[in-house]
Amino acid sequence: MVGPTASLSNLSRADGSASFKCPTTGCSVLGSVNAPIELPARRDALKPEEATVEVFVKPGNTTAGVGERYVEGILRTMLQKVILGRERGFARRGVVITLAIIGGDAVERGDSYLTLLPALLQTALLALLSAAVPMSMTFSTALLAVTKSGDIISDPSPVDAKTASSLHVLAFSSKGHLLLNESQGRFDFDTWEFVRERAYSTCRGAVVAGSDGDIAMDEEGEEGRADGFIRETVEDHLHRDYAWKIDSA
Amino acid sequence: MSKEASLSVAEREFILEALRQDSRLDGRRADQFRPLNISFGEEYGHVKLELGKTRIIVRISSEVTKPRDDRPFDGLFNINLELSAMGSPAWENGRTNELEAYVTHVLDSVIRRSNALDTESLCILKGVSCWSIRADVHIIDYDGNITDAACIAIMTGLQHFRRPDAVVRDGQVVVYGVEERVPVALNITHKPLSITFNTFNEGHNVILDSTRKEEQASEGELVIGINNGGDVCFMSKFSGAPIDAMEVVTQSKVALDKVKEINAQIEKVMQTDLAKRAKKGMAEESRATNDREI
Amino acid sequence: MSAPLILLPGDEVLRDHLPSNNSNPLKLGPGLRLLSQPSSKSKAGNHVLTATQAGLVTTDAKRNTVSILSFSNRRYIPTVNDLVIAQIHHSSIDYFHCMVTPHTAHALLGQLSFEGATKKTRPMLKQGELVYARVLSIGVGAGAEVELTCVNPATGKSEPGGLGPLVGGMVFDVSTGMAARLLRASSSSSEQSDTIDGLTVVSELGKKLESLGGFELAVGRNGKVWVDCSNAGDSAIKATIAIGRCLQTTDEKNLNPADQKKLVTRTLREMNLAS
Amino acid sequence: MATPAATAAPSVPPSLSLPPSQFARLQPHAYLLAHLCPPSASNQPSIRANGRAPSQFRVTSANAGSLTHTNGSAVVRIGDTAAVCGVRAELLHTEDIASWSVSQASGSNKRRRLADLGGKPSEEEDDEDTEEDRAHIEDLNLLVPNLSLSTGCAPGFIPGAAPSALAQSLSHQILSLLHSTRLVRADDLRVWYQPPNLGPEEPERHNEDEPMDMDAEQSATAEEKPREIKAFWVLYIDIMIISLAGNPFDAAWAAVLAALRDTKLPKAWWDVDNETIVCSDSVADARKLSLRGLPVSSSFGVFEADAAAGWRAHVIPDVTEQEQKGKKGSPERWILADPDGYEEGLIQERASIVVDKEKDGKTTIVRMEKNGGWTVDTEDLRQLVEISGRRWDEMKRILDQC
Repeated sequence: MVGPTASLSNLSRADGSASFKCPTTGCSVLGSVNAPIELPARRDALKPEEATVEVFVKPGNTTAGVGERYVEGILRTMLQKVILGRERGFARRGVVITLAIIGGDAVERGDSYLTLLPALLQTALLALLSAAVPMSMTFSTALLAVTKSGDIISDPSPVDAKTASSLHVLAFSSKGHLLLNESQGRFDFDTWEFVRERAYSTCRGAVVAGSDGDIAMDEEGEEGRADGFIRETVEDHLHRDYAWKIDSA
Repeated sequence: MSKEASLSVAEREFILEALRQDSRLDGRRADQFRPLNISFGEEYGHVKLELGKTRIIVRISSEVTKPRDDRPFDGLFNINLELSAMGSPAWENGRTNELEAYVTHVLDSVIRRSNALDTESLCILKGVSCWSIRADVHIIDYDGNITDAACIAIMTGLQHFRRPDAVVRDGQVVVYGVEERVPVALNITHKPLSITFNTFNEGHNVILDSTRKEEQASEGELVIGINNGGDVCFMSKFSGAPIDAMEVVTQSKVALDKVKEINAQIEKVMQTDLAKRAKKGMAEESRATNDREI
Repeated sequence: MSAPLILLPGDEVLRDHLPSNNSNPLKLGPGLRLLSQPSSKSKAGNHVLTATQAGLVTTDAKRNTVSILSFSNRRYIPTVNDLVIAQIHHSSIDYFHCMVTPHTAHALLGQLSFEGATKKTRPMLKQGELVYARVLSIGVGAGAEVELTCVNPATGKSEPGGLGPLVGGMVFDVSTGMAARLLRASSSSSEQSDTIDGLTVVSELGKKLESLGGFELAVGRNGKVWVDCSNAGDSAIKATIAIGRCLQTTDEKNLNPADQKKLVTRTLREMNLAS
Repeated sequence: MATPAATAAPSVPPSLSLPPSQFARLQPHAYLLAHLCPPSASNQPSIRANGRAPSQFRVTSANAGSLTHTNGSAVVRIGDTAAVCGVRAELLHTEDIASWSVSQASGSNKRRRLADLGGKPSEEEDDEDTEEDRAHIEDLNLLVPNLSLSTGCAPGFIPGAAPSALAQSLSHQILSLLHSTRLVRADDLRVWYQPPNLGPEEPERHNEDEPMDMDAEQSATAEEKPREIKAFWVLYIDIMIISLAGNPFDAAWAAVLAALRDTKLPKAWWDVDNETIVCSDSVADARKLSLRGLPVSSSFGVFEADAAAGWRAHVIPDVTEQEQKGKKGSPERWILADPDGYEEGLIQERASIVVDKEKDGKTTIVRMEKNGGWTVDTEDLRQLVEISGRRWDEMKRILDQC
């Protein structure tokens, strides 16, 4: 299977930027971060002690609607928790995150945004790293579908996602916490527990044995794991940026 | 703060003085465009354009809708431009600004209202269904001259785009998937582009394709929309210092040469890309037949 | 030195990566913070150093500092003692209000914070003019204002660094990472080596343009470089453009020293400045 | 910490204390904490500042059919949060739907337009064939919810402002839940027409227009003409939050549910002579919607004892450490069901669960969300699902009575 691809700091005007492409959904997202900057129009809405996180999702070939406002809310709630908005220079300023969906199909009105959510979250994280916005931790995400016959598939294709009986997006912090869960469809709690276990291993590579006693997951290398992917992307970029320093050392 | 930070005195004076000596900061001649780089995404009509550090993505999309009641024979075509904080920190998300309104107006006039895309060819069934074509323009990096760059990107996208084939059978419109019937190119009547001129030093210096800093130091702007045949479809001397009337005539000639040059480049990259796609498509087809044989 | 250590936010900096000089307190650069371990099982007062930004850990054993080198395109955040190039936005009775980075709150520069300035001799700076200044304080708490100065408070002089209004010349934008490198390169004594922090472009330009009368350079940590070649007479404009292009190209393409030399030669030839 | 003690035992007020109402406003976090974690000396139980137990919902009431000019309506109050929902049905002729006359040729199963439904008369009985339901309701946008936070429902909602991000986001959540639960059946919204079998006259009429081909002759004589859909009912579901005191989604969704249960669509048929749809104005002819299940939403918020835990210079413990710690000692957080406005201001981490119960009493989760923090995980969610199940029983009783 072809993994996702990403690159960092590809824009020149924004303080930080990243692009992310997911081969299974065909969706590619470009993200930019401007921080810390003044948000003059919202001065009265700013929190005095912390940075205000603003997320803007721009669909590729339609006009933004209620679905975008909703997914922006999810992203903002989640990112606010990992951004250290009280670090020097950030209080009372804005962290403006703009995400444009530049490839793949648009989400139609009332459709679930869950299939795009992981790509949006990963792009936002990479762009925040690229802008050097202080954060307490990083995270990784997984999208899973449970089929009508009860199988769990990671990274379902758009067709699989549409016919699935339930869809789940989970995000785990770099310390293993469940940061986000968005589940939709019809399922029971036991199914969700399997989904969580599977998501944890795609995000962080688990050594947990299946509860029904079947094969224990092999401890894979960081390759293929969602958190390893983020780390590699950052390392590759920094190695290139600081070649003058690393080579001379 | 929806405006770019103003230039410092040093920058403004230097740019003006350099122009007096026929020099630009990036070493270009006055009538020279920055390196133009056009590439395509996976889908038809997905254009990535770089003009120096200005970068634009255009996506063309189509869907079947009902035509307007007063134009039952016409399809729909819209250009959609929204400036977001991605292109420049000066632009606020979700708020329109003057630049957005101005550029939208120019693009609309040069491309849509000059009927570059033949909307009558988008009609499927009179008064019942037609194609609606939509061009979404994303400015992802702003370093001046987004009008010309967006124009080039949209026109490239329209020429590159392929919509699904549709036929009317027994009053039913049948839309064919891309894998069933070769998708159809849009009907382009002519290829207009806009060329923006900026003037400096009381009209002594006129340059093309200004960067953001040059735009800020400029005293006036002239936009000419013109096609390969030399038909002017748009002309705007919107604001700033006055320009000698004869200058407009001479610059129209410059614009014509530029448009021809750029259109030739568009044609070249497009043919290369389409040839590549055809080759890939053939390879896939032969693979499919091989699979069947096995 | 071991393999380069690249951290992500939340990663711990292990002790063996820190300078082992125990006599001085360890100084932390940006991108790091010291966290106390609240867990009761370990000893009280146990501290852990963690990263808050993604970057390369660098240590300076001499000055006993540790910091994170992050992405070079990031926005500048004022830090005390940094040299910056600020642009006057407007002035009030006591202060000049200056722009250090676009779209952030203005920094304050006292009307009298210049060498030898009195009520009568203070410079009358207008909107858009530039000053080379040092960050004096960044304030505390929310809504803190950054204050700049063009004079060394200890000596009353504009030294070191040649603080004060920048007249004429041209400013070029570079990344904040490049600005930091240029500053380090210019502060080290030039006799040591031509290449400092992987940069040779400035000394190369200096050699090649010496015949034209040389040039003046002021680097602001906020990603600005001021260049003045007024000694070069008729070639002043061209020389300035050449310097700007060399610096920006080196920055954008992340050139190595050999390519920097080639770039300088090529650019000067293109501009007809080759001596 | 003299003040919390004072609120706990107001009979002996120390001289320098604040009245509880002021303390609540000045130090909201400490105030709520003092209630949930009373000093062990005073034998106060742990209780929320509003007097509820952590897993207790506010008093809920529902009243259906309160608006006369709608096809269905309801008012739901959960504590001081009140939502009104009105359902208005409008007819949409198939000839006005641009995509109706379009059929995708085979192969692309992405968006199946089922234009020739009449060809499969079996689908009517087949309840499980929900794909067509989905296609009609979602692709043709037959359900149009719109939520507004009315002026003055809470301080800060001023007249004339554009729909807030919160209102837009709630609208989307309601629409998305209507779609994913498939609550409304597409067949309830279809207006069918059965062309009469004209017998031998028909071929003659055809002959006048065009020469008959074999196919048409066969189909005309073989069996009666297939039924066709002439129009759809579009349901405009307008929700107004008239008072916002926390947890708007549960109230809004309950109002939508109650209003849809109340909705009656008039009998409608195709009038061949006038080529239009005619509706009966007799109340007796109107029929109710047959909804699929009864999904009930329950929202929760997490109140953390240490308000500053997120940014304080402490190491955020790993999951494993956290688990070890959680087992001993006092809880450092409380999961509060149905948070009110005061509590919402002190909460970052939230969870929202929508469940339905089948006839055998088995709980099915329809939606489960958690966001904004890192304390809630599997064990908590399991408990929350249980609480949501109990809430379902309660809501069913309330909705059945209204």
